[in-house]
Amino acid sequence: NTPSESGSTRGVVLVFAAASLKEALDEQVAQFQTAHAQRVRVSYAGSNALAKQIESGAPAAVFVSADEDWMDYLASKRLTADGTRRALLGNELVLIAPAAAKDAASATLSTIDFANHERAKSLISAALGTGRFAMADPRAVPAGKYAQAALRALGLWDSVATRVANTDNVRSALAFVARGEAPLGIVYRTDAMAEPRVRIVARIPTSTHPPIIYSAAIISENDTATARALLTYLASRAAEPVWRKHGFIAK
Amino acid sequence: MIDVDIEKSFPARRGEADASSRRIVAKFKSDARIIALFGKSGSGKTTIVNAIAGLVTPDRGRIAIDHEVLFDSSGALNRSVESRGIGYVFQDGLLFPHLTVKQNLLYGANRAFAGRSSVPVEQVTELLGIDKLLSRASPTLSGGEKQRVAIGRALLSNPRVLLMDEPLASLDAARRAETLRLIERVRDELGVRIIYVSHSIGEVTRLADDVAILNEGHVIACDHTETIFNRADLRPFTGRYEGGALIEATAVAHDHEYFLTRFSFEGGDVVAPGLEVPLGSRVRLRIRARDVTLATERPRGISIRNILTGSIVSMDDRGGAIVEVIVRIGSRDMPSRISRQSRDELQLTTGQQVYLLVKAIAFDKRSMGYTA
Amino acid sequence: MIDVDIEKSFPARRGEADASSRRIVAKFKSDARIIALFGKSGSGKTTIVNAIAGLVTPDRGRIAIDHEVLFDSSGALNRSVESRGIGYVFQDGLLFPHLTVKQNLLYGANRAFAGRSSVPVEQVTELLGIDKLLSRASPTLSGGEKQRVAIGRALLSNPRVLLMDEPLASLDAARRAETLRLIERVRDELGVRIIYVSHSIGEVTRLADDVAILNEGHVIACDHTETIFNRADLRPFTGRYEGGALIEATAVAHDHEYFLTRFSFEGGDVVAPGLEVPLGSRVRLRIRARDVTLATERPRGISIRNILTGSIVSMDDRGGAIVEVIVRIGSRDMPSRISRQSRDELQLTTGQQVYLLVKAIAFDKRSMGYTA
Amino acid sequence: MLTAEEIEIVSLSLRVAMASVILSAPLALACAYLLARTDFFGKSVFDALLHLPLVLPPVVIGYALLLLFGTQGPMGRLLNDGFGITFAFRWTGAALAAAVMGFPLMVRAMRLSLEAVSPKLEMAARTLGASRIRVFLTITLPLALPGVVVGLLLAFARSLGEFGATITFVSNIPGETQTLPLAIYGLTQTPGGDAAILRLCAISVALSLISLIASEWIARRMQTRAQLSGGGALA
Amino acid sequence: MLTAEEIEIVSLSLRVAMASVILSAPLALACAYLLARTDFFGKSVFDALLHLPLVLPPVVIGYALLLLFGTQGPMGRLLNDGFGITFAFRWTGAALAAAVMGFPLMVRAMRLSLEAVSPKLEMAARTLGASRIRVFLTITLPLALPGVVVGLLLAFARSLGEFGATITFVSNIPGETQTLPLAIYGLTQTPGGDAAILRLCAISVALSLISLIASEWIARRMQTRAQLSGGGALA
Ligand SMILES: Nc1ncnc2c1ncn2[C@@H]1O[C@H](COP(=O)(O)OP(=O)(O)OP(=O)(O)O)[C@@H](O)[C@H]1O
Ligand SMILES: Nc1ncnc2c1ncn2[C@@H]1O[C@H](COP(=O)(O)OP(=O)(O)OP(=O)(O)O)[C@@H](O)[C@H]1O
Ligand SMILES: [Mg+2]
Ligand SMILES: [Mg+2]
Repeated sequence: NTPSESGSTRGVVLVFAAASLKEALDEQVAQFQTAHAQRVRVSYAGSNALAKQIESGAPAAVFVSADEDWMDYLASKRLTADGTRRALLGNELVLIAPAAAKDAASATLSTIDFANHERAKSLISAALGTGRFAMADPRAVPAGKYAQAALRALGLWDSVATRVANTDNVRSALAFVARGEAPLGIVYRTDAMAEPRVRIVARIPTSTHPPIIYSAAIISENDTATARALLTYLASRAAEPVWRKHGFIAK
Repeated sequence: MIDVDIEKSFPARRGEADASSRRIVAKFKSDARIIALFGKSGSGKTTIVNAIAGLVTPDRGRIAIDHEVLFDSSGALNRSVESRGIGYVFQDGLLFPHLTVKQNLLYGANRAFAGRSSVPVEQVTELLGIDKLLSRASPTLSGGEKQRVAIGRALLSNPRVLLMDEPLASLDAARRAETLRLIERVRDELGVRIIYVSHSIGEVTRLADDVAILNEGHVIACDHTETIFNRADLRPFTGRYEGGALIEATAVAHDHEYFLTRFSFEGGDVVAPGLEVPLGSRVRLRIRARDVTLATERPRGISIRNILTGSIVSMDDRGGAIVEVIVRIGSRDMPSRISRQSRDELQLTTGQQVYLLVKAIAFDKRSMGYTA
Repeated sequence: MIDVDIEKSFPARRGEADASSRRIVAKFKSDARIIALFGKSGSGKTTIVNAIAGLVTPDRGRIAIDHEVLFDSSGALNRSVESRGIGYVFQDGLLFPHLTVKQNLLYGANRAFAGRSSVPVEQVTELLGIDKLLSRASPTLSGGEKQRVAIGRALLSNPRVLLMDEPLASLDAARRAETLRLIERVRDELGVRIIYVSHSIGEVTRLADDVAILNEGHVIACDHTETIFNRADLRPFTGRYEGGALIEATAVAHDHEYFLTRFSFEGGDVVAPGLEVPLGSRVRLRIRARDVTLATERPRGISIRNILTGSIVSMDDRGGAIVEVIVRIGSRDMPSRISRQSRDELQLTTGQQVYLLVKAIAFDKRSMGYTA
Repeated sequence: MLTAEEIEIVSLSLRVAMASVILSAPLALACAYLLARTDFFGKSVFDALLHLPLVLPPVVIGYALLLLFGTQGPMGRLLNDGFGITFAFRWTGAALAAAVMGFPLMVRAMRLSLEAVSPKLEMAARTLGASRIRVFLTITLPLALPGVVVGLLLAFARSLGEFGATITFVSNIPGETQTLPLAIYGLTQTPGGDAAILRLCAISVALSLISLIASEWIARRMQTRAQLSGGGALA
Repeated sequence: MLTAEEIEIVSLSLRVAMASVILSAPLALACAYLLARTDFFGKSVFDALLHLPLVLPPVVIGYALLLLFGTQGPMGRLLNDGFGITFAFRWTGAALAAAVMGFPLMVRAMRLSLEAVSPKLEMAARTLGASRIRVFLTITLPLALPGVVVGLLLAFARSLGEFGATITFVSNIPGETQTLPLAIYGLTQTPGGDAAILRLCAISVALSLISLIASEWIARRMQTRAQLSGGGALA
């Protein structure tokens, strides 16, 4: 039993996808399954783990990475099928605060304007106080990398660097803010929209960080017609409303 | 005063034959300083001692010592083990394996009861011959060494009542004799009440003032040691071969030349190896039936010291080699065990006058218990 | 043939006083069927027995049984415990706590050695009085019950050699007698060699053909039981109060009317309670010095059956109440223990002719061991 | 009561946990015995290696498993080619991960109990002619049983909770490797998944309660039969 | 040999692990004693609750800790206002997380050993006048010491490896809450971080080896003094 056989003989398409896509992708897959009478299974985990697993022969047919680095990694090992890689989705970063916070600092925070760099800095330090700035780990998690790049570009990194609480995924950062443990945080817009206990303070200008791209490709070992059909469907117009509903930007 | 009236059942468990259930019923009362529990293996001795110590909770009943109630099922009273003031020499030693001999010995030594003095540690260890073992880890001791440490540990804990469950079982004769002396000293000098479990008639008659006889879980008799061992109906329990009379006698003279002591009792006088007791002391002498010789004429030129006269009360002829002849001396009945052939040759008959001969050294010091 | 020549040291460990180090040196050889190890507590008996079983590895030396070497430090030979064919009744029982009595008894029962038959299980359990306990969990047994199960377990394992470490220590007299009979049957019917550790002279003289005397870790003597117990220089180790003569005699007549048996030895004849042995059997009789009475004229009208004549060889007068008088009967020396006062009154002197009186019933059946 | 999906997850989790316990029990017992009763060169290092799954982050263990037992890994290839056993991305792999993570716990509990069995009793059994192996099976093991049961229980519970090594080694494939913790993880990544998380947590708790009560029951049954701590004439 | 950063990580990890063990030991011992020697209503449920940290995914435990002991959580507020103790984003929180995760292991090992101590010996001590508490301290505890040491060791090792609950509860703050596993985690996410991962893993292994040897040493010292399994006249 080689993995490629097990991937196809059971007639199930296996998708490896970044964990942050779970809700939206589950919905897309459900629609695809009813339309094509094909069975699809999705394994959600960190993009890095998934990439390493594909490298060691995982029977995945489609890989959706939360960033381009791990897709590059697989491409460099010649594991992706030529010409199937595409930028599937985009996302945005937002600055969030607990919805429940009623103090003055957090109230004036809404008036933040990143163009006014000094004021933004003082507003943020006022809102932060002695608290922590929640975000995904910039060394480890894509969302963290983007957030760090943006804060650097905005000249705010130095003032928050010592106050950062790094999390292993965006959801944990979101949870810190939602619970009011951290007065500020940066997460994806998609996450912030789904959590009523946080309030989006400001959108982070997209120009301040590399484009946030969910990259998808077929894995050449398990390249089947159904897999290609699924990837095509995910990138199709028909899939767009669902992506948008969950806050993603379809590319 | 020890007052025990308890019941305890060990019902057969699942998977056990019914025959294995056992009920212990013990009702006895005694104000002896040393009371012995005597009975066959499995008759319930350890269970009773455990109940007194508080290690086994009787199903119902009452235990009191010196009018202090330790357990009473009707009053729902059950004093905690540690507050009972009881020292216990366990049948199986139960030394603390992680402590040295010394630490074992001193474990209970700081328990103090008001106005109670204790034996010095050095004396106990020396008398028990464990003074060289003090720094040893207790699991490396030999069987007898363990038993001696267990005795020392209980003695040093300053108990008001001492429970001893076959404390001398694995000791050699010499050590046994020394330990018996130690136990007597504890009784006399510290006034500790002792409940003593033993299979050895010698130990029991020497030490115990009262004896409770157990049989198949029941206390069937409890009385003065003398009475118990002179009761014919208890012979099956006190041991066929060990029969004899126990007499309480008064020391009337010491012979310092020959190291003999003369004792007087209602049936006459006897001499025995010298016992260092004040004149007038009451001493318990055991005369074993097998040590008694009968004669129809007063013998001469013989090394036997004690010649008493009496009349034959009865002869218990069970048809074997041996006949037990009971001779009344004064108002006391003394059994003598002779061969049936002798009886026939001497033509002994009930009511006949006979001489009853007992060697002086038949009373060995080790089995003489003095009681005051 | 048992041939032991070993050394084992237990050096004092860190934290222990040097006094606690102990060296066991054992060299003895015997082809007795029952050999007893006799010595004070802590003298090294259990260590030797453990070495024979293979549970303790001697520092150097050699152990062989019937010319089969079990251990040899020079040849670096050390047979495994289970292949030695040795049954062991441990001093501390060591029943398997998770098994019932029956499971304990049968644990070794399927060990079979070529051409060896075993005692039936039912007989063993009945004789030991544990037939009603078979389904019981072993930790709920009383002390004596545990010991009996341990004996049964070892007997049923079909051993070629049986090691018994104080097997009767916590049994009552009646049970002890029955168990002794069982041990004799095992010896005779199954031809099992037995190494027997005991503090009781009675048990040892009854059972053992040879005795090894231990003192402070050293085997100081090993010889026929009779020789050992008649050797005056060993008296300090064989016990002052238990002194006596051991004579081997031949059964020459049974008196079926009076249930007596007449035995003959070089010094004369004695009668004793009937022993069911074929005429001509050799029997070991023990005559305790305390049971021997001396007389200067032949007594009459007395219940004593055995009157021997001899001449006084020596009198050991240590100045106390008691004098030990050694009387030569034929070529045998028999000790008699009388009071010093008697000696003086009878004016006994060395060389004098005396009568030596012993009651027939002084030989009790329980202590008579027959050897063929 | 449970949705079809939940039933699938629970049954998979149980299968994984059972398999992991059964897979590792004999080896764990052997290791425990070696450590408890023998002395050999490098024992400390061996012991330390056994504890690695406890000390290292689960992700690292998962990653190491991937490198060793993945289809490209040396062991993985050997087992696949030689015996047709595949761990990669199969529930068997989840079981392997769980077994590895629970191994130190199992060994320790068993060892603790084995060490508490008196060598004297083993010696007594050998004087009755029992071979070492019979002594182990009839004396040592039954007496160490409480610890053995605890070892199995701990490993089972640990299996039910195992997350990091599993997701790193065999990914999170519904119906194949998605055990309870992995399913819970998926839900934590979903906004508003709290109710579903609580349901799954409740299921985990119920499973652990059941396995715990079962193990206590087994241990108690054994113990009444065995009278281990032996109240004896005292109790 | 070690970089300044590594030293910081190691010393923090040790501090967290020590604190977690010291924090939980008395409570664990109390729980173990309760479970081993007493019977009370709801004992099974209590026991099951103790096992939760083993059965539930670490993330869930971390989240639960956040809910309870965060600055906004009821316990967190109580402790902060009442005693000035803060767990959130502090190394103390990492220690709390590690303590909770190691707790079932500690309790189980201790309980196993306590159950193996013969009640007869405790009884013997009480006949010598020792109160229950003295019996516990001088008889039960010393005799159960091997298991107590094993319990501490397991919890210590588990602390060194704890990842999921820690990062969820107190996040990953270098110098404050970034223990070894958290540092390793960061590296696993970076392509090409393998060399650094191996270094940190090697450090973890070294720490576990040391703690293991230390615990064996302690246990052996205690045991030679204690002669627990008692070779006695046999050995
Ligand atoms: N492991 C050990 N370490 C130190 N000394 C020991 C060890 N084992 C035995 N001994 C000592 O060796 C001596 C002989 O012990 P052994 O058990 O053979 O005596 P024993 O003759 O059987 O005594 P008992 O009749 O009391 O059982 C004792 O003094 C004992 O304390
Ligand atoms: N827990 C128990 N369950 C069942 N039976 C028991 C239990 N404990 C004791 N027994 C039984 O009760 C009886 C009395 O036991 P106990 O220990 O009191 O005897 P003992 O007189 O001390 O005997 P020994 O002289 O042999 O020590 C024995 O038959 C024993 O088997
Ligand atoms: Mg008893
Ligand atoms: Mg011994």
